[in-house]
Amino acid sequence: MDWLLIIVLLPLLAAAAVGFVPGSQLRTIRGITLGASGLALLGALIAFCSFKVGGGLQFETKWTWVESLGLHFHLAADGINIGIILMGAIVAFAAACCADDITHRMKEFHILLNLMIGGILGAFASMDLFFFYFFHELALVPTFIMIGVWGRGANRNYATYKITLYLSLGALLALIGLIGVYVQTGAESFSIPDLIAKVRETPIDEAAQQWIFPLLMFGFGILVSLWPFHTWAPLGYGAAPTATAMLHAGVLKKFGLYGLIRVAIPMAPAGAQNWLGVLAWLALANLLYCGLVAVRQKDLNQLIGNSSVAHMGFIFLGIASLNVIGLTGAVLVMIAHGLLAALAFGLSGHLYRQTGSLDMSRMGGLLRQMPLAGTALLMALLAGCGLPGFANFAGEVTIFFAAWLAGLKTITVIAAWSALVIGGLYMMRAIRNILHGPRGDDWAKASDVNPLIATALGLLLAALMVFGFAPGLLTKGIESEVTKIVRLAKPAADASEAQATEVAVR
Amino acid sequence: MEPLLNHYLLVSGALFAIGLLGVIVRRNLLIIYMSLELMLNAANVALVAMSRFNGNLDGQVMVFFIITVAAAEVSVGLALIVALYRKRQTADVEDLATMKL
Amino acid sequence: MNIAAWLILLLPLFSAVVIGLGAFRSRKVSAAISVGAVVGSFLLTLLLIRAGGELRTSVTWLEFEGLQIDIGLQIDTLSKLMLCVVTGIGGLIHIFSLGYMKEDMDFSRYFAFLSLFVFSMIGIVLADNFVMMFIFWELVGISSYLLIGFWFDKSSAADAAKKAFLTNRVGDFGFLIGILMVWAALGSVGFADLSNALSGETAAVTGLAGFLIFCGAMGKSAQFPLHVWLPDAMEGPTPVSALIHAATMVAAGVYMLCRVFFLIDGTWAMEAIAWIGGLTSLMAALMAVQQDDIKRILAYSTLSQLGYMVMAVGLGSPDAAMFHLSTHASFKALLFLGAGSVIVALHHEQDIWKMGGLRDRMPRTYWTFFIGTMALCGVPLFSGFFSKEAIIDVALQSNLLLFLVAVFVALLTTFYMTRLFIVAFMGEPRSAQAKRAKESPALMTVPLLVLAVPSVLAGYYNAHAPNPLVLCASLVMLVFGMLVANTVYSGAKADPLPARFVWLAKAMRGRFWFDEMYQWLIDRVQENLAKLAEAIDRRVIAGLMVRGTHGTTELAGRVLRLTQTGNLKAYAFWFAIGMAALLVFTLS
Amino acid sequence: MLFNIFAGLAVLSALLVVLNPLSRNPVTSAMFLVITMISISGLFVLLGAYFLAAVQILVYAGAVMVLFLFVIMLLDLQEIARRKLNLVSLAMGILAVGALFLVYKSSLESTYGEASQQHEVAADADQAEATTAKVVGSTQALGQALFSVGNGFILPFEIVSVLLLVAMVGVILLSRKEPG
Repeated sequence: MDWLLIIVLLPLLAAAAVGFVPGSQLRTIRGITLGASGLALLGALIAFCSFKVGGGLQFETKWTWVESLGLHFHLAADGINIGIILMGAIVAFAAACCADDITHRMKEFHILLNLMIGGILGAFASMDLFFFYFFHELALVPTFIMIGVWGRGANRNYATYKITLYLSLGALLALIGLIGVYVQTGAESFSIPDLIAKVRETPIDEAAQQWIFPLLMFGFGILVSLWPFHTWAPLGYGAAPTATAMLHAGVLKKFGLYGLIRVAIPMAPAGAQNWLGVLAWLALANLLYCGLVAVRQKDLNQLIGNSSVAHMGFIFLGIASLNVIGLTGAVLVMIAHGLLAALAFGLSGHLYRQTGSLDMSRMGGLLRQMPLAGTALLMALLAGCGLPGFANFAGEVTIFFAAWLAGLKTITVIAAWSALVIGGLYMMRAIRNILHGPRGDDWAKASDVNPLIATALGLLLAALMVFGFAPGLLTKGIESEVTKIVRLAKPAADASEAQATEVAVR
Repeated sequence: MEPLLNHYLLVSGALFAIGLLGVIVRRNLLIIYMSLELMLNAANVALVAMSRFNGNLDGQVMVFFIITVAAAEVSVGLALIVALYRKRQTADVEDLATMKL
Repeated sequence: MNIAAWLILLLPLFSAVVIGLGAFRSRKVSAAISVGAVVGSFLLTLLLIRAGGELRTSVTWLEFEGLQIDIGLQIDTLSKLMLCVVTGIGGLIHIFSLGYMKEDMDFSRYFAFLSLFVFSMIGIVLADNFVMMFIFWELVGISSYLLIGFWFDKSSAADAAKKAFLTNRVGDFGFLIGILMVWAALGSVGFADLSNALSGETAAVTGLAGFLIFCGAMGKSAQFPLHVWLPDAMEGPTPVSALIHAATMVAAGVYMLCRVFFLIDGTWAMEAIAWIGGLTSLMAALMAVQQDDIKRILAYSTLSQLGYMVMAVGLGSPDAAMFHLSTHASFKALLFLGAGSVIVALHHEQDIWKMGGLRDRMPRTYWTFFIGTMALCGVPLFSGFFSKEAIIDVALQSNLLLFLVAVFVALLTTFYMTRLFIVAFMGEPRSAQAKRAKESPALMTVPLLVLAVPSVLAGYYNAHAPNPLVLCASLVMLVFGMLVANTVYSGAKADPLPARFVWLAKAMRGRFWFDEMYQWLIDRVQENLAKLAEAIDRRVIAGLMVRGTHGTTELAGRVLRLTQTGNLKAYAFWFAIGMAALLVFTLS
Repeated sequence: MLFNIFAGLAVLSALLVVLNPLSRNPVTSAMFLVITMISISGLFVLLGAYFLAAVQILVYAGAVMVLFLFVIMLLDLQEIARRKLNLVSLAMGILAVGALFLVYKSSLESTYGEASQQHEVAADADQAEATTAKVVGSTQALGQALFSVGNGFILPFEIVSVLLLVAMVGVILLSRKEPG
C-alpha cells in the first residue's frame, strides 16, 4: 500500500475541494481541512508502525515524468524521513485544529493551509531533487501570503517582507547548489538514490565540491535561520497566525536540515569535511547568541521564536559532528523540536486570542486561570529547556556525545552551558511571568482551551512523551540510514570511526 | 587613377561623420533632420559601391528600398516637427527637454 | 526478583500518572494511591533486603555503535541502604502530609508531585550508569521545583522554585561535562564497565572529570558555591522540606559521590571535595546561629551536616559518609516534621521568637523534638553521636585542620540547636497563638514517634568503640555548647547576640550576602551579555545587513536616474561614443 | 578624375550644410544639401547605377528637399537669434565623431588597406572588365533583379508600398489643425 501517496495527495485534494465550497460555509471548510489532515495523520501513523527498520526504501511510488531529464515523481520512505513525516502529519493536524482564530477570508486561508500541509508532507516524502524543491516552494509561498494577509502585530508588513526576501534568497542559493549537484554528477537522473549510487563510484571532483557544499550549506542555512541570517525567524513567527507559525517553525524549517543530511553531505563529502568546521562555530553562535537574545525578550512569541532558532543550533551541531551518533541525534532533535515548536506556538496563539497581547510582563498566575492550557505550556517550556522524559532531551544528549566524540570539545562545553543554563533561565523566567505569581489584571476573563485545541495539544504532548521515553523507536531506523551516509562522507576516516568504536567496546 | 572600393567607403565614412556631427552640434531641429538625411545617403553610397565591386545588384536593390523608407521617414518627421513647432513655438532642441526624468 | 526491582521504581510513577490523568478529582483516591505506592515500594525494598545478594537488570534506551545508554537497575548494599532511607522516610512523610495538607485545595496535585519526586529519587538510587543517573538527576530537580513552587500564587514561592531549579541546573551542567569526559576517556557510561576499564594512566582525566561530576553533587546537595537555593526552598510545604531538603534529595549528591567513589579515589579531586565539604559545614553552621525562622535553622543545619558527609567522602571514607547520611536522614526528618506540627499548631507561624512554652502544650511533639535535637547534637547513646564521631575520627587521621573545623562545627551545631530548643519549647509563650497551641492530631504525631525510634537506634547499626581523644573532644564541645546556649537564651525575650557582636551577627543574619553577590554577578554578566546580544541583533544584523542592502540598491537607482537628462544632443553623443567603444572592442 | 570632383563636392557641401559660416539661415543649408544629393547621384553614375542616380535626383533632390524648404518657409524660422556657439557641445560632437571616424578608417585600412592591396590589385585587374560589363544598374537590370521570383524581393516591395501609405495617413493626421 503506498501510504505516502495518500498522505501527500489528501491535503492537496482538500485544497481543491475547499476551493469549490462557497465562502460562507465556514463549518464545511473547517471540516474538510480537519478531515484531510486527520486522515493524513492516520496514514502516517500506519506507515510509521508498519515500517521495517533497515528495509531500504518503502511505500515507494515512482512515476516517470520527463524521461530525458530523468525526472520522476518519486515518493519513498526510509529510516530518516519516516519519523519526520509522522511528525509533520501530527503537527499538520494540530495546526488545522488551532486554525480557528482566523476571522476574515476563511476560505482562502484554508486553501493555503491545505496547500502548505500537502507541500510539507510532499517535500519530506519525495526522493527526487526536483519535487523535493518543488514541494518546498509549494509550502513556502503560502507562508508568505498567510503572514502578509492574516498576520498580526504592528510591524506585520515589515516582517512579511523580511521573511519573504530571506527565504526566497535562501531557496535560490539552495536551488543553485542542487542544480550544481545535478550537473556535476553527469546529469542523467534527478532521483536521490540514483545520484548517491552514481556518486559512490565516481564522486564529484574536489574543486566542484568546494563550491557546491557552501552554496547548499548557506542556502539551507538561511532557510533554517543559521546564525547570521536568523533575524527573520523571531520576527516572522511573532507576526504569523497560529497555524502558520506552528507549521513553519515546526516542520517547514526542518526542510533545510533534511536537505543538508539527505543531499549536501552524501553528494559533496570533501566539501563537507572542511566546511563543517565553520558550521559548528555558527551553530554555537546560534545556540549561545539566540539564547541570550531570548533572555531579553518581553513578548512570548519572540521568546519562542528565538528559542527555536537556538534549538536549530543543536541540529547544526549534530550535523557538523559528522558521525553516526551526531546525525541520528540531529534527526531526533528535528522531530522533537517540530512537536515542541508546534505545541508552543499553538499555546501562544491561544493566549493571544484571549487579550490580543503576548506581553509577558502583564501576564501572571495563568496556571490557576486556565489549568489545562497552563499545564500544557508548563510542560512545553520545560521540554524546551531539555527536561528528560521529553524527546528533546534524548536528542540533545546524543548530540553532546557526538560533538565530544568529533573533537569539538570547547564548542560542546559552551553549547551545554547555553542549552542547560541559559535555556533554563529564559524558560523559567517565562514560566514565572506567565503561570506563577498573582494574576495579571487584564486576564480576569481568560478562558481555558476548547476541546478541539485540547486534543491537538494532547496529541503533541503524547508524541513528545512517547519519543522521550522510547527514542529507540526512531533512532534504530535513522541509524541504519545514517551509517550509509557517514560511510559515504568519511570513507577515509572510517578507520578512525571503527577504531573509536573498538575503544568504546573494550 | 581608377577609384577603388576603399575610396568610396572613405567618402561614405566622411559623409556619415559629417552627418553625425551635424546631429550632435546643431541645435535647430531641421538642421538635425537634414544631417540625418545626409547619414542615410552616406550609407547608400557605401551600398552602391559594394554592389559595384562585388558584382551583384543586391546592393542597389537595398538602396532602392532605403530611398523609399527614407522618403516615408522624412514626411512623417517633418509632420512631427510642424506639430511640435505649432505646440511649442520653438524648434530648438534645448527647450524640448520634457523627457528629462 | 527483577520484577520486584522494576516495581519499586515504577510504582510511584504509576501513581503520579494515574493521579495526573484522572484521579486528581477525588482527594481520597489520589492520597490513597500515592501513599499506597510509596509504602508498596518500601515493603518491596524490605523483601529485597531479606533476599540479599546483588541484582542487575537493564533495558536498552538508546543504542549506537560506540555509545550504549540503557535504563539499568543495580541493587547492592549501598543502594539497598539508600532505598530504605528513601522509601521508609518517604512513606512516613506521605502519612504526615495527609494531616498537614488536609485543608489545602490542591491536595491531589501535591500527592502527584510527591509521587513523581519519589519515583525520580528511586531512579537515582537504582541507576547503574551515568546517563540514567543524569536523567533522574534532572527529574529530581524538576520535581523539587514543582514542590517548592507548590503554592505558586505566592510570588516568593515561585521565585524560590525558579532559583532552586536554576542553581541545580548549573550543577547539572558540570555533571554533564564530567560524564562526557569520562565517556570520552573510558569509552562507556555504565559504572560496571567503568570500574574495570579504569587503568592507571587515565587518572589525570578522571581527576578533572571527577571534580566536574562533584559539581553535579554540589548543585544537588547545596555545597558551598551553589548552596544559595536551599534556605529559600523552605517556601515549600514543611513535609516537602522534610522529604527533599533533609532526607533524600540533598543526600542524592553524597550517594552519587559514594557510587562513583572508585572514579575520584586517589586523584586531586579528593582534597578539593574535602575542603568544600568542610567549608560548607563551617559556613552553614555560622549562618544557622543567627536565623529566627525555625525551618531556616533546620535548613542550615542540614547544609552543615551535608558538609560533614562530603568532607568524609573527600577524606576517603564513603562508608562513614553513608552511615552519617542514614542516621541524619532519620533525625533531621523527625526535626522537620516536628517543626511542621509546631507550625500547624501555631497557624503557620514560623518565627521561633513568637513561640515558647510549648513544652506542656504539645508534649508528644516536644519529646520527639527533644530526641531529634539530642541525636543531631551527637549526645552519646543517640544515633547522631556514632556517625558524627566516625567522621571526626576520619578527619583526625588524615587532615588536622579539617579535624579542628569539624570539632568547631560540632560546637556550633550544639549551640544553635539548644538555642532553637530552648526558645521554641521552654520559657513562656510569647504570642497569642503560642498560648492557644494544642497537640497535633494523631495522624501527624504517630510518624514523629515512629521516626524517633531510628533516631535513637540507627547509631547501633555499626557501632564501634569510639577513639578516646575524639570522644572527649566531642563531649567537651557538647557540654560547653549546651551550657553557653542555656545561659544566653533561657528566658530571653529577644536575641541578645546582635547587641554583643554587632557586625558578626549582621553577617550571619545576612547569610554572608552570597545572594546579593550572585544577584549582582548575574545582573552584571548575564544581563549585559544579553543586552549586548540583543543590541547586536537589532543594530548590526537587522540594521546594517538588511538596511545596508536596501540602501545600496536605492543609491544605485538614484545614480542611474541622473543620466536621463532629456537633452537630445547628449543622447546622440553617448550613442556615438557607445558605438565607437563597441566597434573598438569587437574589432580589436 | 571625375570621382575626385564629385566626392570633393559632396564632402564640401555636406560640411557647409552642417557648419554654415555665412548665415545661420536653414535655407542655405537646405540648398547645400541639394548640391550634396546631386554630387552623390553623380557618384552613382560613376558606379554604374544609372537608375539609382536618376531616382536619387528625383526623390531626394526633388521631393525631399522641396519638402524641407516648404517646412522651413512654413515655420519661417529666424536662426539669427542665438549666435553664441556652444563650445562644450561642439567639442563633444567633434570628439565623438572623430573617435567613430578613426575606428572606421582603421578598420578600412585593415580590410582594404595596402596589405591586401596587391591581392586586391591582382584580383581587380582580371575582375575589372567582367564586372563593368556585367553589372550595369540600368532600369531594366534593376527591374529584373527586383521582380524576378528567385530573388525574393517581391514581398518587401509590397510591404514598402504599405509603409508609404501608412506614412501618408500619419502625416495627414499629425498636421491636421485641432478643430478647437
